[in-house]
Amino acid sequence: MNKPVEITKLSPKDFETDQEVRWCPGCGDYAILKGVQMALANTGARPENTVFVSGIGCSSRFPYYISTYGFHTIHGRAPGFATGIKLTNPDLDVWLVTGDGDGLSIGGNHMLHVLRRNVDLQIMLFNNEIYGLTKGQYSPTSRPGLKTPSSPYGSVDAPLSPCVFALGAGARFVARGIDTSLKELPITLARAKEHKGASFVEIYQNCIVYNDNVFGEFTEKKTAQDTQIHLKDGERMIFGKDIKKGLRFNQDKFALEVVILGENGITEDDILIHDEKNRHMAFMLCEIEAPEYPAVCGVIYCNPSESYDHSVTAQIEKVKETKKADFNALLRSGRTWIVD
Amino acid sequence: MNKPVEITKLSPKDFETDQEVRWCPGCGDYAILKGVQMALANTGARPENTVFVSGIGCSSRFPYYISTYGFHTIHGRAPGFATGIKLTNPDLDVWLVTGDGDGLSIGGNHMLHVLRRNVDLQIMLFNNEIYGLTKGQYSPTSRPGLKTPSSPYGSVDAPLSPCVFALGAGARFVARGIDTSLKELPITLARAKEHKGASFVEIYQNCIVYNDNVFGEFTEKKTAQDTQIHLKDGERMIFGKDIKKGLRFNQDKFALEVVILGENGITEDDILIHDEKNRHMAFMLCEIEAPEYPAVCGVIYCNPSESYDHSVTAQIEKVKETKKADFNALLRSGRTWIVD
Amino acid sequence: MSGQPFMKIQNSAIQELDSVVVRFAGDSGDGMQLTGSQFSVVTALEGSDLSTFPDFPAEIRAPVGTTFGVSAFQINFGSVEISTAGDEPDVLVIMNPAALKVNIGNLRKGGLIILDEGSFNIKNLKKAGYEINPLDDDSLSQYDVKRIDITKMTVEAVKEFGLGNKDALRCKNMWTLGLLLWMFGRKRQTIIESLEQKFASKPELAEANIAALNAGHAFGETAEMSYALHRYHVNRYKEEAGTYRTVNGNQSLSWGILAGSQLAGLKLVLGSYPITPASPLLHTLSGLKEFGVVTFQAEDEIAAICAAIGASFAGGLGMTTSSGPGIALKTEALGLAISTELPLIVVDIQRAGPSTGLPTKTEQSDLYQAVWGRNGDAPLVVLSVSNSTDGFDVGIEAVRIATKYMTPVMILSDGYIANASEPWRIPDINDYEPFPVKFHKDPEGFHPFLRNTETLARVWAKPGTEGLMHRIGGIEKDYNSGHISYDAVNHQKMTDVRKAKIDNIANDFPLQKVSLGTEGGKLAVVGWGSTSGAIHQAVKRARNDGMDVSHIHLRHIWPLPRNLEELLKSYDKVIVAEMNAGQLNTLLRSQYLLDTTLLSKVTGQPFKIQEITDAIIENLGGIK
Amino acid sequence: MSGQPFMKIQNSAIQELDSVVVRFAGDSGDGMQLTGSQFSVVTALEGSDLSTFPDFPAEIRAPVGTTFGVSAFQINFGSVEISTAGDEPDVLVIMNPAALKVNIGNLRKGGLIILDEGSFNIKNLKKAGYEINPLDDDSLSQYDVKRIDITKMTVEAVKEFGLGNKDALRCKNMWTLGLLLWMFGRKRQTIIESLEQKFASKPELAEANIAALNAGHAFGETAEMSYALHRYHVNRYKEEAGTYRTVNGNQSLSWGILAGSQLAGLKLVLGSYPITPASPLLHTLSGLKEFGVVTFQAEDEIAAICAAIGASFAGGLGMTTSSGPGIALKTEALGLAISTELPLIVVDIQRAGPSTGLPTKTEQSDLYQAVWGRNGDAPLVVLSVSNSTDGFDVGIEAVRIATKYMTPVMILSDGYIANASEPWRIPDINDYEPFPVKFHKDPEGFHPFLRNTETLARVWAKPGTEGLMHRIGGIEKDYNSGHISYDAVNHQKMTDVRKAKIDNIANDFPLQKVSLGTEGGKLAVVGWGSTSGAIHQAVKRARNDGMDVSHIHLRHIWPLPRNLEELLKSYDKVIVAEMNAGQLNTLLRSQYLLDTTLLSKVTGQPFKIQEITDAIIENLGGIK
Ligand SMILES: Cc1ncc(C[n+]2csc(CCOP(=O)(O)OP(=O)(O)O)c2C)c(N)n1
Ligand SMILES: Cc1ncc(C[n+]2csc(CCOP(=O)(O)OP(=O)(O)O)c2C)c(N)n1
Ligand code: SF4
Ligand code: SF4
Ligand SMILES: [Mg+2]
Ligand SMILES: [Mg+2]
Repeated sequence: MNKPVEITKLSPKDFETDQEVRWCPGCGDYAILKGVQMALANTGARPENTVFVSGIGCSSRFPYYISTYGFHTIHGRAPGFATGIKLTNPDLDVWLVTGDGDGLSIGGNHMLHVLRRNVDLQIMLFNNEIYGLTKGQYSPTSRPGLKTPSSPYGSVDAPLSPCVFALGAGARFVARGIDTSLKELPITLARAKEHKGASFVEIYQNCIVYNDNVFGEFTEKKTAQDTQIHLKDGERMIFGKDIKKGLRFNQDKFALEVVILGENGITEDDILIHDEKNRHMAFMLCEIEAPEYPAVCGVIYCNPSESYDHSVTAQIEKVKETKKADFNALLRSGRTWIVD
Repeated sequence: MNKPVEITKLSPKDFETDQEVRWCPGCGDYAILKGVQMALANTGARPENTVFVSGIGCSSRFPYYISTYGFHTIHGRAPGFATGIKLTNPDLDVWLVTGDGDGLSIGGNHMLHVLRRNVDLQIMLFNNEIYGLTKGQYSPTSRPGLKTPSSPYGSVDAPLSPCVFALGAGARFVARGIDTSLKELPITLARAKEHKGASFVEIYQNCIVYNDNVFGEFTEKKTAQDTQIHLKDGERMIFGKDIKKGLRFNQDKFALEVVILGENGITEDDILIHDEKNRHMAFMLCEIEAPEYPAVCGVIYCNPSESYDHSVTAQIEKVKETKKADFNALLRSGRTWIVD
Repeated sequence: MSGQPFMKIQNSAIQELDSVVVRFAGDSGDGMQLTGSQFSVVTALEGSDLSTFPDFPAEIRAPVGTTFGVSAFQINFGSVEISTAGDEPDVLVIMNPAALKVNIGNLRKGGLIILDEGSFNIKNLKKAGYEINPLDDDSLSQYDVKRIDITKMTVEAVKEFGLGNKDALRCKNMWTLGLLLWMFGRKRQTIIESLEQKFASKPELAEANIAALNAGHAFGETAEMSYALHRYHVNRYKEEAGTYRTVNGNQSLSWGILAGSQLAGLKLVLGSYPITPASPLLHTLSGLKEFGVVTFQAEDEIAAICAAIGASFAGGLGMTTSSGPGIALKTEALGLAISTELPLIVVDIQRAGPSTGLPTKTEQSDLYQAVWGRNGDAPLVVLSVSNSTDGFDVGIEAVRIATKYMTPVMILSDGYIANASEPWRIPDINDYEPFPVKFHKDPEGFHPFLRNTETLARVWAKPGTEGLMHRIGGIEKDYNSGHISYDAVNHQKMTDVRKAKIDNIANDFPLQKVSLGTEGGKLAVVGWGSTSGAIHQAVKRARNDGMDVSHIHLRHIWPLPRNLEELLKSYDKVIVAEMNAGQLNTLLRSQYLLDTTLLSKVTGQPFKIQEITDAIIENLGGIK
Repeated sequence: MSGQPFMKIQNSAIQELDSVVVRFAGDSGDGMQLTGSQFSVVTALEGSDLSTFPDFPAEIRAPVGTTFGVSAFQINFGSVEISTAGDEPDVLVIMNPAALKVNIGNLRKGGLIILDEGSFNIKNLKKAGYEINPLDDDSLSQYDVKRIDITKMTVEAVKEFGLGNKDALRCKNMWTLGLLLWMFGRKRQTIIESLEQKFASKPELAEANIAALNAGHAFGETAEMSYALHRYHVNRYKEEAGTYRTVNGNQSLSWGILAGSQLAGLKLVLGSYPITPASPLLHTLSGLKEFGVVTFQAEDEIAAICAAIGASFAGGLGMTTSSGPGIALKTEALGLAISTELPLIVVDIQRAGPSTGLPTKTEQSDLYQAVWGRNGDAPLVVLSVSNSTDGFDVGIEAVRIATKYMTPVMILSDGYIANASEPWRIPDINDYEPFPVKFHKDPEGFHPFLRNTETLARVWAKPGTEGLMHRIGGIEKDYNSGHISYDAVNHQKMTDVRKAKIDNIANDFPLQKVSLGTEGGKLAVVGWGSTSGAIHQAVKRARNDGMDVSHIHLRHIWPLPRNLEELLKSYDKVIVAEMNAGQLNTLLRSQYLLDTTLLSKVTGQPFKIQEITDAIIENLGGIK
C-alpha cells in the first residue's frame, strides 16, 4: 500500500458482489443496500479498506452483498467484533449493520457500550419493528398489541425508541433515515462516515412479509412533506408542503409542539433553530413521534469527541515514546539473582 | 396464608439476618443496608412476601443480610431472575440489588429491557464507579483518566450516566440517593416501592478501598446544602444553605442553569417547578452534574404506566375467561380420525 | 415402498402399494408446504401410517426461481408401519426447473416425475442454472416423466373467477394436489372444507382454489390414457384402536411439558428467545394462556433461562427452549440452576453446527454440550426425543424427574422431528398418574439444602411461605446449614452429593429395552433421538433378511440406563449410529470401555435407511 | 522438610535442613501476603528452590478478627528440588486467634508455632469462635508453641516514630519477618531497601517498619535461650546456571503469549473482562503498551471474545482471558472462531465450580468445557499449564499452533498456579525460533477457505489488502469457494476437514515423555496442569522407596499426543489424578478404552503429596 495507486472513482455498481441477493422481493433492505452503495461511491470509499460487520437477521445478511471485506458474525455481537477490528487496524473504515432484534434485543448491551465508548464506526440499525429472519415475532421496537406468532393475543411489551436509547447511551452522532428515501439516505450516511466516532443511524425499513407498511403513516410519498421533517443544522425546523409548519418549544408544557406559521400569531422567530450539538434538543427531537409530530429525519445530533480507537492508540503511542519495548528486559524486571 | 395473621409492625432490626456482614469496614454498603431495612420497616413490608435478587459484586452480597427471601444469582443477570419471579408470583414484592458493573456493564442489556418492559421491581443500583469485588478495575461509570489495575495509564472510556441511561431505556420511575443520606434514602425507597412498575434508584455509594471519596465533592455534610438539590414534585427547584439558588431553563442556551435569587433580577418565578411526569425535564435533571450543578437527588421522574407483570397476568386472565382449559380437548384440536 | 417395482404395473388397473414416498418440490412461493401438509392430512384421515419431512430454504422468501429458493415436502405413507419420511422419493412433483435441479439426484431410479412443463421457460431455466432444458436432452431418461402444462391448465381452470395473474398462478398447487389425490384415490372433501375456511373472507379465492383442485382431479380421469397416468391404492395401516391426529415433534414436546406441569400441579413459565427450529415451542405455548401458561419472550437466551430459573425459585415450573447456539449462551446460568438445585426444563432443538451452521438443517451434535458443556463439575439429566410423537411422554418424564429430584433436565430433540409429522394415537391425560409437588412448609429445622435421604433432592420452599425465608446462590453452600461455605471438605461433600443425586436417577429410569430384536447376538445398532425411524426400518429389513441384528434406542442419555452396559456387552458388535461426528459414541466408550463402531453422518440430512442397512451388512461381514 | 524430625535438634546449634514449609497466617489486615512474598524474595535471592501458595479470603476486607478474614501465605523452600508449596507446614506463624483456628488442623504434628500472644485477647478469641483460650488448655500440646507478645514488642520498637496505634500495629508483620529471617539466617538488606522504596513519600513509616524488622531479628538473638528458639540453615539449591527470578503462573502465561505474538510478528489484542483468578493477565498486559499490546476491558466476556475474534479477522492476534463462568459465556462465539477458522488464544484460569463456586479456590474442572463444551461438532486445541513457570512456553506454543493451523487454542491453567510463585531461570527471547505469520497476498485463485494441503489451515487474508476482499461468517461455507453453502455433501466435507485439521496437529506435538520413571512398568500416575508438583514429588519418593511407578504429565489435552495410547498401555495400571470429578479420566477412557483408576479431589485445595503417595501404595497393593 506504499506505492502510489491511481485512485479511480468507483461507482455504486463497483460495490456489488457476485452473490445473489436473498431478501424477499419488495423488502426495504434492497433500497438501503442501494443507498449504502451510493454513499460509498460518493465518499470515495476503497473496497479494500472498508469492512462491513453484522450480526444475525435478514438485515445482517448485508455484508454478502457489498464487495468490501465483510464479517457476518453471531446474533447481537457485531459491536464487539467491530471494536476488535478497529482497535487492531484503526485505518479501516468499519460499518456495522444490525436490526432491531440484533442490535437492541440480544445485542442491546454491546450497542450501549460501543456508543458510550465512541468507537469510530458507522452503525446502521435497520428498524422494521419485527424479527424478520425467524419469521415474524415481535421485537423490542414493536408496537404494543401487535399480534405475532409469539404474541397471539397481542404484545404487551413497551417499545424502545432506538434514537432515544442511543442518546441515553451517550452517542455523539444520532441520525435517522428511511429505506426508500434514496435522496436523503446517502447524504446522511456520508455524514455518518465523516463523523469520527460512533455514528448511530436508525433506518426505518419495511418488512413486506411480516410487518408491512408499519411506517406507512409517514413514508407515503404523497404526504411525506407534511409528515416528515428533515433537519438542517442551524436552520429553523420548518416543514410541510407549504413550508408553514414548524416545531416550537412550549416552555409551559416544557415540550415541543407543532405550530402553523401565521396562525395564532406564530412567526418564524417562534420556531426552534436546530442545533446539532444540543443534547437536550436532540432528546426532544428523538422522542416526538408520528402522527402528532412529523417523523424526524436526518442528522439529529452530532457533537464529536475523541473516538475510543483513537484514544487507545494514542495512549499506546505515548507510552512507546517513553518506554523501550525490550522483551528480555521485561522478563528481567524486578528482583533477579544469578546462579552460576 | 388464608388464616388471619396478626400483623405486628416490624422494626429495621427484624430485617437483619444471622449472617456476619462481610463488607469492608467503612463501606457505603452498610449505610444503604440500614436505609433499606428502615424503608422495609416503615412501609410495613412482610419478610415472607419480599424477595431480594442480586447479581455478583460487593453490592450483590446484599440479600444475605436481609431476612427476607433472597437469590444471589450470577453476574449481571438479576433482572432476568427477578422477571421470572414476578411473572410466577406477582404478589411478591421484589427488590433488585446491583452495582455499576453488574447492572450496567455485563448486565446493561437486562437492565435496559427490564426498565423498558416496566416489570414491577425496586431496582437499586449501587454506583461506586468501580468494580469492588474484583479489586478495583474501572467500570462503565468510572471517570476518564482513572488509574486502576486494568487502566494503569488512565481509563479512556467515556462514562455512562445511569439515570440518563434509565430514561433512555424508557424507565417510568427514576430516582437518586446517597448512601449516607439516611434521612432521605428510606423515603425515596418507599416511593420506589409504592410505584407499580420498574423503579430505578441510583445510589451513590462510597467504595472506601478502591475509589474512596469519589463523590466527596457533593456528599461532604458541611457543604451538602449547596451541592445537592432534593427534588419535590410541584415545587420550585430551589436549594442552597440560604435557599437562594435555583435551577432555571435558559431558552437561548436550551439548557438548565444555576441562578441566584435576587441577582440579575432573578425572582422565584424564573425558577423551574419540578414536574415528575415530564420526561424532557427529567432528562435535563439527570444530565446536569457537579460541580457546575448540584447533585440532583430524590425522585426525578415518576410517570406510572401498567406494569409488565400486570399486563401479562391480565392477558392470561382474560383468555381464561373465554377459553376453558381442557387438556384432552387441546390434544384433540384440529383434524383427528378414529381407528377402531 | 422402496424396494417395490413401483413402475412395473398394468395399465389402467389400480395398483396396490404397501407404501410410497411422494415429494412435492417447487419455489418457496408455490405453496409446497401447504400442498404437502394437506395431502398428509387426507392421507392420515384415510388411515395410512405416514411420516413427513418439510424441507424448506433458509431464506424467508428467496428470489423466485432460484435453486436456494426451492421448498420441498416429502411424505412417506403406507399400509405398513412407516417410521421415516423415506430414503428416496418414488414420486417427484416438480413445479419449476430449480426444483428439478435440486431434487432429481435423490429420486429413485425409475421413479415417476410429474412436472409443470409450463414453468420450464428460458427465464426459469436460467435462474435454475440450466444451460440446456433438461426436458430436451436425455438427462431424465431413467425416469418416467409426465410433462403436464400445469401452469396453463390452472390459469384456464380459474379463469372464470377473474383473478389477477399472480393469484391465478397461486392455484397451481391445488391443481397439482387434485391430480395427486386422483392418483392415490384420496377424497377431496376435507381439503375443500379447509380452503373454504382459510379463504372465508375472500370467497373468490376459495372458489378458484377449489376449482383448480377439481380440475387437477378431473385431469387425472381424462388424461389417464394420453399421459399414461396410473392410479395406486395404499391401504389403511392396522393401528391400535383410538383417536388419532398428526403431530410434529415440537407440538408433542410442548404439550408433553405442559402436561407434566399439570400433573405436577405447577404453573408453567417459559422463558425463551426465538431461534430456528425451536421457535414453534414458544409459539405453541404462547397460545395456551387458558392453561395459565406464562410465556416470556426475553431479550436474549440468557435472560430467558434466568427468568425460567427465577420462576422455579418462585415455585413455578421454569422452562426454556432454544437451539445449539442459544443453548450455548445458557451455559453459565445452567450452572447456577445446578448449584442451587432448582427444577428446570431446558429444551434443545438441535440444528446443524458449529456456530450458525445450517439453521434449517438437522443434526445431533449438541450431545457433548448437553452432558459435558459446563464449567465445574456440573451434572444434570439429559433425555432425548426419538420421533414426532415421543415428545409427549419425554416431556412428562422430564417434569417428573426435574421436580422429584430438584434438578435441571435437558431435552434433546432436533430439526428433523421438530417439523416432521406422524400420526399419533392421542392419549388421555387422565391415564397419567399425577405427581403433585409438595412444597416444603415446616419451619422446624428448616434450611434450604435439607435433603430427602432417598432421592437426595433438596427441599423446595417457595417465597410467600411464612417462616421459611432463606437465601440461595451460586457460591458453594454448607451441607448442614445451606449457608455460604468456603470449607474444603464441604465442597467435596457437596460435589459428591450433586453427582450422587444425578447418578441415582438411573434407578428411577426403566431398564433399557431392545427396541427390535433380541437381547444378545451378533450385532446391535444403538441410536438416540430422531434416527430411530431409520434404524428401526433398517434393522427390521435386515432381520427379515435373516440377519442377527438388534436395535437399541436410548431415551435416557444421562444418566445412562443402569442395565445398558450389560445389555451392550451381550452383543458381539455394537454400531453407534448418530448424526454427528461421534458424540454418543464417545460417551458410551468412556463409560463402558466398549469397542463400538461409529456410523456417523453430518450432512444436515437425516439418515437413509439404506445407509444403516449398508453398515449392518458391512459389520456382519456381508454375511447374514 | 516433611519427614525430617524437625524439632529434634540440639540447642543453640544451627540445624541443617533439606527443606522446610513455613506458613504465615493472620488477619487480612495483618499484611501476611506482603510478609510471605518478602520472605520468598529473600529466600529466592539466596538460592533456595521454592514454591509459594498465597491463600487469601474471598472477601475484599472481611471484618477484623473473623475466621473468614484469615489470610495466609505458605512457602516451601529447600536445598532440594521443591515442586509444591508443601503438604503440611513445619512452621506456623500466627498473628491472631482466628488464624490459629483456621490453620492449626494442617500443621504437622510436632510442628513449630510462633504466635502473637498479644492478640489472644477476649475480643479476638470470641470473634474466632473460641470459648476457651487455646493457649490455656492443652489443645496445642502436640506442637512446639512459642508464645511471644509480638504486639507489645512491635509497639515498643516503633514508639520513637510517633505513629498512631493503627500504623504502629501495622508493623507487626515486619517484626515477625525479622524474627523469621533470624531463624533461617537470611539477610535483611533487600527488605530494608524495598521498605525504603515503598514508603519513599512517608519516611517515618519506612523507618518504623525497618525498626520493627530489626527488633524482631534482634529478639531472636537475645531470646534464643529464654524462648528456646533455634536457628536453621537451608542451603542453596543446585540449579542450572542462569539469571533467575520468581514468577507466578499468570505472569509467565501473560509473557509467554506476548512472546508468542512477537515471534509471530503480530499485534497482540486482548479482549477481557475482570474475573478472579484471571484478572491479573488483563492487568499485566494493560501495563505493557510499549509492546504495542492493545487491551480492551469489554462490557462482558462475550464482547471480550468477540473483540478478540475481530482482532484476528483484522490481522492481529486475538486473545481472551477468563475463568470458568466467563469461559461459559464465550461458548457461542468460540464456535464462530472455529467455524471461520481464525487464530485465537483463549485462556481459562480455572477455579472451583460449579457456577460461582469458590472463586478464590482452585480446581481443574473445566476440561470437559474446554474439549467438549460447544454446540455442533466444534473441535479445537487445548493445552494446559503445569506450574508457575510453564506458562511461558505454553503461551508461545499456543500462539504457534493457533497461527500455523488457523484455529482457536484454549489454555487451561488454574487458581493455584495463577498465584503461586516459583523461581524461574529467565529465558532469552532470542533463543526462540520466530514463526512469522505470512498473510495471504495473492489474488490469483483466492478464496478465503483455500487450504494449505499439509496443515489444512485456511489462508489468512487481512482487510486492507487489495484484491482479497471477502466475506466470512458462521454459516457453513463451500469447500471450493468459501461462499455460503447449504449443500449436504459439502457440510460433511467441511465437518471432516475441521476435525482432520485438529487431529493432525498431534503430529506437530512432541511425543509424550515420561516425566519421571520408566516407559512401561507396574504403575503410571497421569496428571495434567497444576497437579504436576505433587505428583512429581510423590512419584519421586515412591521410586526412592523402590516402587515401580512413573509420572506422565500432559501438556497437550487435545489432540492428545500421538504416542500416548501406546505409552499408557505399557503400564499394568494407570492412575489419573486430577482436581475434579474425573474429567481427563473420561477423556482418556473414551479415546483408549483403558481401564484407568481415578484419583479425584474436589476440595478447592491442591493435592497433597501424601494423597498421591497413598494412592500409589494402594494401587501397588501396598507392596513396593
Ligand atoms: C444466539 C441466537 N439466538 C437467536 C437466533 C435467531 N435469530 C436470528 S435473527 C433473529 C432476529 C432478527 O431480528 P432483527 O435483528 O430485527 O433482523 P431482521 O431479520 O428483522 O432484519 C433471531 C432471533 C440466532 N441466530 N442466534
Ligand atoms: C460471568 C462473570 N464475569 C465476571 C465475574 C467477576 N466479577 C464479579 S463482581 C464483578 C464486578 C462488580 O462490580 P460492581 O457490579 O460495580 O459491584 P461492586 O463490587 O462494585 O459493588 C466482576 C467483574 C463474575 N463473577 N462472573
Ligand atoms: S422477512 Fe422481512 S425483513 Fe426479512 S427479507 Fe423478507 S421482507 Fe425483508
Ligand atoms: S471493595 Fe469497596 S465496595 Fe467492596 S466491600 Fe470494600 S469498600 Fe465496599
Ligand atoms: Mg427486525
Ligand atoms: Mg461497583
